[in-house]
Amino acid sequence: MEKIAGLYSYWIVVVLMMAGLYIMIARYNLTKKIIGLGLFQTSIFYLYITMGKVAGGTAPILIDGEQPVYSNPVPHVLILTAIVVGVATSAVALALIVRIYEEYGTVEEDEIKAIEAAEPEA
Amino acid sequence: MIDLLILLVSWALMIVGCVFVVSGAVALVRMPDLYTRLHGASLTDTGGTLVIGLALIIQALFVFDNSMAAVKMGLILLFTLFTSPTASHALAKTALLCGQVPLDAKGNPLLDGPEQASLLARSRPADYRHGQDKERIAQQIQALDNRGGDES
Amino acid sequence: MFVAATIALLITMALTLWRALVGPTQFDRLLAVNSFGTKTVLLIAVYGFLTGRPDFLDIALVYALINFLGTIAVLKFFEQDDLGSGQYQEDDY
Amino acid sequence: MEATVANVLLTFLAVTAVGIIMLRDLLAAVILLGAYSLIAAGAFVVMDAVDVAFTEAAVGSGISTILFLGALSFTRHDQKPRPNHSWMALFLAVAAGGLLIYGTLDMPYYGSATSAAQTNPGLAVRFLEESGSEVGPPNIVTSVLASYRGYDTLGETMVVFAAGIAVLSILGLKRRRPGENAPLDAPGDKTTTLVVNSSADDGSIASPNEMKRYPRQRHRVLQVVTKLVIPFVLMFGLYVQFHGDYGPGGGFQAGVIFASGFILYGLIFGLQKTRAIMPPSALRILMCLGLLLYCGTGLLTMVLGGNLLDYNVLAHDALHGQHWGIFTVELGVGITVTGVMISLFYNFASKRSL
Repeated sequence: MEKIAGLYSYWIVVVLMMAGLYIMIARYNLTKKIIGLGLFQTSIFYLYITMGKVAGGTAPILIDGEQPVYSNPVPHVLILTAIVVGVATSAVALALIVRIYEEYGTVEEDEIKAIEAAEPEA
Repeated sequence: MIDLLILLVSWALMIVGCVFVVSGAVALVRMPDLYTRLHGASLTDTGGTLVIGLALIIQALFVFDNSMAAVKMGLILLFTLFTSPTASHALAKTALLCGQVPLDAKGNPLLDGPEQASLLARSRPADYRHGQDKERIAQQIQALDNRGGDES
Repeated sequence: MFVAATIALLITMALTLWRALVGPTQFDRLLAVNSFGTKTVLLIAVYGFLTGRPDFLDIALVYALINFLGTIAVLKFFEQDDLGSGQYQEDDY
Repeated sequence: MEATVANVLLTFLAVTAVGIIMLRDLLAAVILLGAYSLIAAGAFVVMDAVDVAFTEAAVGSGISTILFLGALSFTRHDQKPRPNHSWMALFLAVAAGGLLIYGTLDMPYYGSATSAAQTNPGLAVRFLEESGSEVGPPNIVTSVLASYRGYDTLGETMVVFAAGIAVLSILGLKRRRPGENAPLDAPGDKTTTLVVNSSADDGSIASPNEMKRYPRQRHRVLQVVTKLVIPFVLMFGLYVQFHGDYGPGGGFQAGVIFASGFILYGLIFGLQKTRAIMPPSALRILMCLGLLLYCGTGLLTMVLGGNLLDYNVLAHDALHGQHWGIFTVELGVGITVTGVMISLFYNFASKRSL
C-alpha cells in the first residue's frame, strides 16, 4: 500500500509517456503526432518535478527569518527552460507541417509517402 | 469575538462558493443542451469565484495578515469578473453563429435549422430567451429578415 | 475550511473534465475547458492558503488571463477558421 | 493532503491523455491539450514548482494552443477514418511502459527527503544554503537560472531565437496557395467561413445570399473588454519581469505574458491593426536586441576581467554585481521571448497573404 502511494506519480508519468508514444507511432496525421510529442514531453517534465518534491516542503523562494524545508530547485530550473524550448521546437515542427501541406496537399503520413513513391526521381 | 465573526463569515462565504461551484459542475453534466449548460456553468463560475475570492480576501487580511495576497486576490476577482462573462457571451454567440440550435425543455429544437440559428446570431438583437416558443422566434426572425432586406 | 474547498473544487474539476471528454459538440468541450480553467484558478488560490503560503497568487492571475486568451482563440477559429483576420471588427452596418 | 491533491491532479492528466488518444477530431484534441496544460500547471503548483507552473500556464495552454490552432487553420482538422487501433504501436508502448514501471520500483517514494537528488551536496543543498549570500535573490530558481547556470540559459535563449528565425524563414515569406490572395477584409469572402461545426452535423451553413444580407456580427463586447484588459496584461507582464527575483516569474514568463497582450489584440482586432502597432521589422529588432543584451552582459564581464557571465565584477560589491547581471540578463530573455512569440503568432495567423 505504501509502495502504491509512493510510486503512483511515477506510474502516471509512465502512462503519459505511453500515451504520447502510442500517438506518435499509431497516428498518421502529422499534427496529431506533434500533440503526442507534447504529451511525451510533459511526462518527462513530470518525472523531474515529482523527484524534486520534498514532503512537507515549500516552494524554493527564501523566506526571511524562517528555515522551512524547501523543495529541490534544480529540476525546476531545468524544466522551466525545457518548457519554453519545447514550445519553440513544436512551433518549428508545426511550421514544417504547414509547408508540407502546401507542398503535398495533405498531412497524412502514408499519403505523403504514396505521393513521394509515385513521383519520378527528379 | 471579532475572530469568531471573521471565521464564521469566511466559512459561510466559502461554503456558499463551494455549493455554487459544485452545482455549476452538476449543471454542466446534467443539462440537456449547450445553451442551458452554458447558462449553468457561466453563472456559477463567476458567482462562485466571487464568493470564494471574498472568503480568501477576508482570510488573507485577518488571519494570514498578508495584504499583498489580498490585493492580488482582488485583482484576480476583478479580472475574472470581466473576462469570464465575456468569454461565455462570445461562446454563446459563436455557437449560435455556427448553427447550434437551442432546444426547449423537452428536447425539441427551437429553430428550424442551423441556418436560422446563424441568422438569429447575425440579426440584432440576438434575442433568445428561455421559455420562448418556436413561433415567436420565427416571427422575430421574419421581422428582422424583412428589415434586413430593406436596408441592403 | 480550505480542505473542504479543495475537495469541492477537485470534484468539480472531475465533473467538468467528464464533460470535456464526452462532448458531444466542440462548443461543449470548449465550455467545459473554460470552466475548468476557472476552477483551476480557484484551486491554486485555495491551495496557497491551505499550505499557509498565499504568496503565489500571481500564478492564478496568469491562469485567468491565459484561460481567456485560449477561449477567444478557439472561438475565433470556430467562427473564421483563421486567427489573423480582422473581421471581428470590420463590419458594414 | 498535499500528496492526495497531487495524485488526483495526476489522475486527471492521465484521463485527459487517454481522451486525446481516443478523439478523432484534431480540434477536440487541441482543446483538450489546453485543459491538459491547465491541469499540468496546477499539479506543478502542488509540487512546489511555482516557476514551472507559471511557465506552463503561460506557454503551454496559451501560446501552444494558438500555434496548434494556427497550424490547423492552414491544414485540415479531421483525421481520416482509419482502423482505431494499431496493435504494434500498442505493444511497443505497453512494453516500454512496462519496463519503465519495473524501473520505478526501486525509485525513492514521492516526497522522499533522503533521496540522492535531495542530499547531493554539490547541487541542491549548495543552492539552498548559499544562493542567498552568493547571488542574492530570494527566488532560488531565478538565481540558478540567471547566475549559476547563466551560460546554459544563454543557450536556451538562443534556441528560442533560432526557432523564431526558423519559423520566419519557413512561413514568413510572401507566398500562399493560389486563390487565397484576396485582400483580408474583402466583402463577399465571408461564405468561406463558418464551416466548423459540431461533430454531429457539420457542413451546415447559411446560404451565401443570406450571409450577405446579414453581415458579420461584430463582437463589440469582446472589443470593449479586450481594450479594458490589455493594459493590465502588459503591466502584469512588466511586474512579472521585474519581480522575478522575489516571487515566481522571470524573463521567460514575462515575455510570454507580454506577447499574450499583443496576441489578444491581434485575435480581436485583426492582424493588420496589430502589425500597424508592432511591425514585424520591430519584432526582428527586438528578437536580436534581447539576445545581444544577454551576450553583451557576458562580454562585459569578460572585459572587466571576470569569466563569461560572472557578474561579480560588474559592480564594486559582488552582490550588487549579481543584481545588475541578473537584471540585464532577464531583461534580455524577456525581450527575445516577447519578440519570438509575437512573431510566431504573426506567422501562424497570416493565413491569407497580407
